[in-house]
Amino acid sequence: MKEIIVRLVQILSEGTNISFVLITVLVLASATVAALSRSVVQAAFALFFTLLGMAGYYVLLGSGFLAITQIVIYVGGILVLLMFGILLTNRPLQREKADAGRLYLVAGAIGAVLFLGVLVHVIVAAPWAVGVAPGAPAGDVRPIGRLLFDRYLLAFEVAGMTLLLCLVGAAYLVRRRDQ
Amino acid sequence: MSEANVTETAPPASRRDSLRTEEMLLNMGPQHPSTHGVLRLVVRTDGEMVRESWPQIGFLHRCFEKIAESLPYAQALPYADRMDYLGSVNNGLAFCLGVEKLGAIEVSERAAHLRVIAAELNRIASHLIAFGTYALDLGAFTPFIYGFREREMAVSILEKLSGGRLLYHYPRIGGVANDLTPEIASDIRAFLVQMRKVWPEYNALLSDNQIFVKRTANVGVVTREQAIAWGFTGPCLRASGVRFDLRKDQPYSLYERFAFDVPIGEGTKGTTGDCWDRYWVRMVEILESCRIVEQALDGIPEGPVLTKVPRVLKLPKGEVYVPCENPRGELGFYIVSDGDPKALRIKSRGPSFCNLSIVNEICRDVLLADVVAILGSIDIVLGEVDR
Amino acid sequence: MDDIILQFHTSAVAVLWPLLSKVPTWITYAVAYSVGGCVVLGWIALMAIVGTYGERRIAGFIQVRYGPNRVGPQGIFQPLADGIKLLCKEDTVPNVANRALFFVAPVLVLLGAMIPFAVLPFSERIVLTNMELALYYVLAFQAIEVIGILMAGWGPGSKWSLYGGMRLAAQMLSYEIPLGLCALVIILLSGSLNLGEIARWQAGPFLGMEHPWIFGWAVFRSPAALIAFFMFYVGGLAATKRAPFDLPEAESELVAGYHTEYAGIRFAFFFMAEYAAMYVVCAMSAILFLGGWHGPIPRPETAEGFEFMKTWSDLIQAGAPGAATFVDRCTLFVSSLWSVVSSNDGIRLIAREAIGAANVVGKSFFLYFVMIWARWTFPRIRIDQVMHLCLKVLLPIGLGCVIWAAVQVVLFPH
Amino acid sequence: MTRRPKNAFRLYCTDVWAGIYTTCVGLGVTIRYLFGKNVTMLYPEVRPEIPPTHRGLHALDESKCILCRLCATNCPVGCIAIESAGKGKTGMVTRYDVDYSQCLFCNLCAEACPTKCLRLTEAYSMIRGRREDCVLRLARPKSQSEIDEHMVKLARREAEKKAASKEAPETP
Repeated sequence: MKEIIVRLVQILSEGTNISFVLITVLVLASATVAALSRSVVQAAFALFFTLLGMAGYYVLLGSGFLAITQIVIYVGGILVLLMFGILLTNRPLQREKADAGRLYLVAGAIGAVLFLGVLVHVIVAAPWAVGVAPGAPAGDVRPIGRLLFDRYLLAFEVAGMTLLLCLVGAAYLVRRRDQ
Repeated sequence: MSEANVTETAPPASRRDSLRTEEMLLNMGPQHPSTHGVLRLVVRTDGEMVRESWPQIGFLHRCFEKIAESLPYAQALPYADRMDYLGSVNNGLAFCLGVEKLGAIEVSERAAHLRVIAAELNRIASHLIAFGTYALDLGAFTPFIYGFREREMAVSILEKLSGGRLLYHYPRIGGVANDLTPEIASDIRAFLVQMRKVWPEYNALLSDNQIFVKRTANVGVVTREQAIAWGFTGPCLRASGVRFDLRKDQPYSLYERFAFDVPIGEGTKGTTGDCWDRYWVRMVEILESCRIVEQALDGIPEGPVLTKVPRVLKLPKGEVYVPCENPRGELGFYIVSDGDPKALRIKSRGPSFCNLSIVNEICRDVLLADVVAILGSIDIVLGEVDR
Repeated sequence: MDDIILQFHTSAVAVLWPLLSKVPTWITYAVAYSVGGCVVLGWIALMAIVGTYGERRIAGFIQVRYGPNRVGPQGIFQPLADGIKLLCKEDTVPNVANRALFFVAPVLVLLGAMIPFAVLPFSERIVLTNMELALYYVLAFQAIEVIGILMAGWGPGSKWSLYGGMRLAAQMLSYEIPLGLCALVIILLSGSLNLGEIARWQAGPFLGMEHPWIFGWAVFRSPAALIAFFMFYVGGLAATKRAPFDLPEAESELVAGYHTEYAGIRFAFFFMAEYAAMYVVCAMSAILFLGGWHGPIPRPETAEGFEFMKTWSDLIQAGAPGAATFVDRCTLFVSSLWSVVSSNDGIRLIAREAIGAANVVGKSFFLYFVMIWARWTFPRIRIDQVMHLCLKVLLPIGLGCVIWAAVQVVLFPH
Repeated sequence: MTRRPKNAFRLYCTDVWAGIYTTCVGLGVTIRYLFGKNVTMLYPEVRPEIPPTHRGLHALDESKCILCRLCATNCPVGCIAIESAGKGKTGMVTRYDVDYSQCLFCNLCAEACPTKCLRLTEAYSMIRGRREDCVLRLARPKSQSEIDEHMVKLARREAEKKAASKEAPETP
């Protein structure tokens, strides 16, 4: 028992580990709020801290670029879009109650089980010994750019094409049908 | 006409159904910064779009008509001043003209000239406030101060002339309160020079500014037919392309002697009858008023300024309505007398009240910011709307 | 790595080694970063003070009146008085407020405004963290402020706040695109995301001059950068919700927008955040486009400006010998001053850094002044026009600038 | 929705250009004022010049007042309250209150005054801390003894007059 505590203190006295613990607490707490909160808006705002924490993980892993990109895409883009949807479509100033019909419950349970399966698979299959990638200077975007335009060019282009199509589709959906 | 409008302005059904967002009821006012006083505007909004807006009035109701019926005419006059507190001389003038017509009271030529001078100076001052507050509504603070700088000159002149700075009580039954001195005359000339000098500056700063034009052109368009149907008068009516000015069409107080143009909206920056036109008509009217003041000052004859009227003025039995061109439009007092020193009935037809009625008609399916722009361009004074 | 935190850390460790040998390194780092954070907070507070005073005074003079001139000489203590007032004010919370969001929002907004200062250089070496990705980082972390303001919009339960929050989020997100494009022009031209590197690039040789003084600034190196500079500035105005883009807090439409329900110190947080964000935009414009710490005041060693002055005096020599000798004398004076300064390593370093900081802050304050000037000149733009300007004017022109810059880099590689 | 005009691109360009141009023009106007002279005055130190016609607070010349009360009857709001010892020219004003919470500053009272003893002055500062202070007492406050004295004097004069008029018809 004593040895465990000593080991724990040892681990905790390292800056990176402290940061990891703090971030994990933040992520878990906010994710819990996001999942359990009755107010959709509050859940969405809690998600912000979860995403921020994820960016923190990337920093700990030595990839500043990924961390910033996480902020740009998930916080600046997706979360704000989400918020727009929630704030504009819900009746303001009222907290919503989750509409838990039986059918939803069943569907939700099935989805949860499936997702859990995927998660377990990932946890089991993932090589956990990830450290800071050796040699690569933190924050150098050149190799990432090279990879994107070289090895993963096709995937990159396909993703870009898909997003463009989504944009066009969105524009088509919201256009005014006046004439 | 109204039916055609509804189909024109309402969003197509498909869009309303497919992308429905929650509608919200907003209370703009009575303490909202852009309602020019204590107007309450209930606005039904869909996101930034305003679907409907109902003006709720009466927060400044002071029973003007009832008070005026319970006082002798001369004592009711200061209350008339207080209706449209920005065009106080014009209000008093309208009331005096009504009483004088019913009582067949003569006014000397000098007094009539002085009335024109004061009324036009007051019109300039009022339009300068309209200019300044409109800029303020649209988020520009500085033109407001510049407008007030010139207005201060006009107000100082009126103060020297009448003694008041806002509520002048200058026209009296039978003439005006005080005579013009050479010093005041030179002040007025200096003011006209200054006004003409800074007028282009106003335009450089605001009228021609692309942001301002974008905010006002093609916004809140009132067509000629709409303007007439809703009883628009004054600059708002003229902005819709109707060349109607009581000073020209039913001249009173010697207005027929002065040469001036009646500016109308021509859709210079957008559509005829949009906010920019309403604003611009006022701006041009400032110059026209300067012309009138100059002519009146040049042609002013000598003579008394106040005809002697009996201390207890009893008007003959009868009724009268004299319309007058207030800075905001047609202001008239309908006076019914039964021979008593007090009127039997006084009813005022105020321009702000009538102009305001169109708000729900044009503030439909516009952006929230446009409501502010439209309301400012109509240039209402709540003191007169509520009386 | 020449960032201050590291320097602070190593020097502190060197001096206090006997004491610190038992202390884990992360504690010294934490202390160093806390000190840095306090400095940033102080600087933001100073910005808010200078900003409000300057704003009100300049507004006063533009509007032919005196601004605040009672508290202290020329009213310079007015912002302090205001600050004390804000601190003492009652902290009101609306009944219908979502309390958690209501309380977190101002903190988050201020945090969002503070974040860029971590990488914002004041001079070559006066920078908290010399990050490789500084530019990307600054642009990315605006998102935190957006979330904070959305919270502020929802939290108090006021409809005006909600409108302000939504407007702001829409506006800030849209303007991140042109801002990013303008930054991309500089990234392409300089080939770096590091702010220090970008500033250094602007001091590099240009048009045959070894030390091109102000002519090495990005705005002179490419027409694309010149256009991008103005667009970056306009986009920055919009992203910091300054007039004429102040519609999230449009007082004539939305009462006060997202901070309608906030009073006292919470309002002061929003206030400080706004002025801090303004400074960030100005400083970023100065660093990215106006040469950073290079010029207009020449720094010792680099001989910036002397070359230009020499050429100038040669040119004048032909026409007016008297003027030329004056220019010569000035050059001589300045260079002799520099030679005195450069005789000592410490003084040289301090002088370099001080002049660099003066250059950055001076240029930023000039741009700050232009922001104030513009605010007291223009009417406010409407929300759809804000989007129009962003998506239909700035975006295409920005894309054009990026293409131009790319072509320029390919044709004239540095 | 309006149809896209044919010269849309040209319109767009002129639009952008007009935006840039008018922006610069506007900035030019304000920068000129930045270095110009201020028109406002530093109020408590510098006072504005008030024209003699200004209708501010009332001033009453008690000695000229004939207690006709025309001012009070001509007041639209009835904000003037007068009390006197005696009547007419010989009367003494014991109280002359103007309630400025009601006063319209219409000048009708002063205009009605036959002896011009009431006038609206240039005094414009009307800040009062309490509602009661809004009532200004224009008449010099008089003690009861003074009023009594005046009444006695009046009575004596009246008696003398009466005596004189009684004597008068008898003398011829």
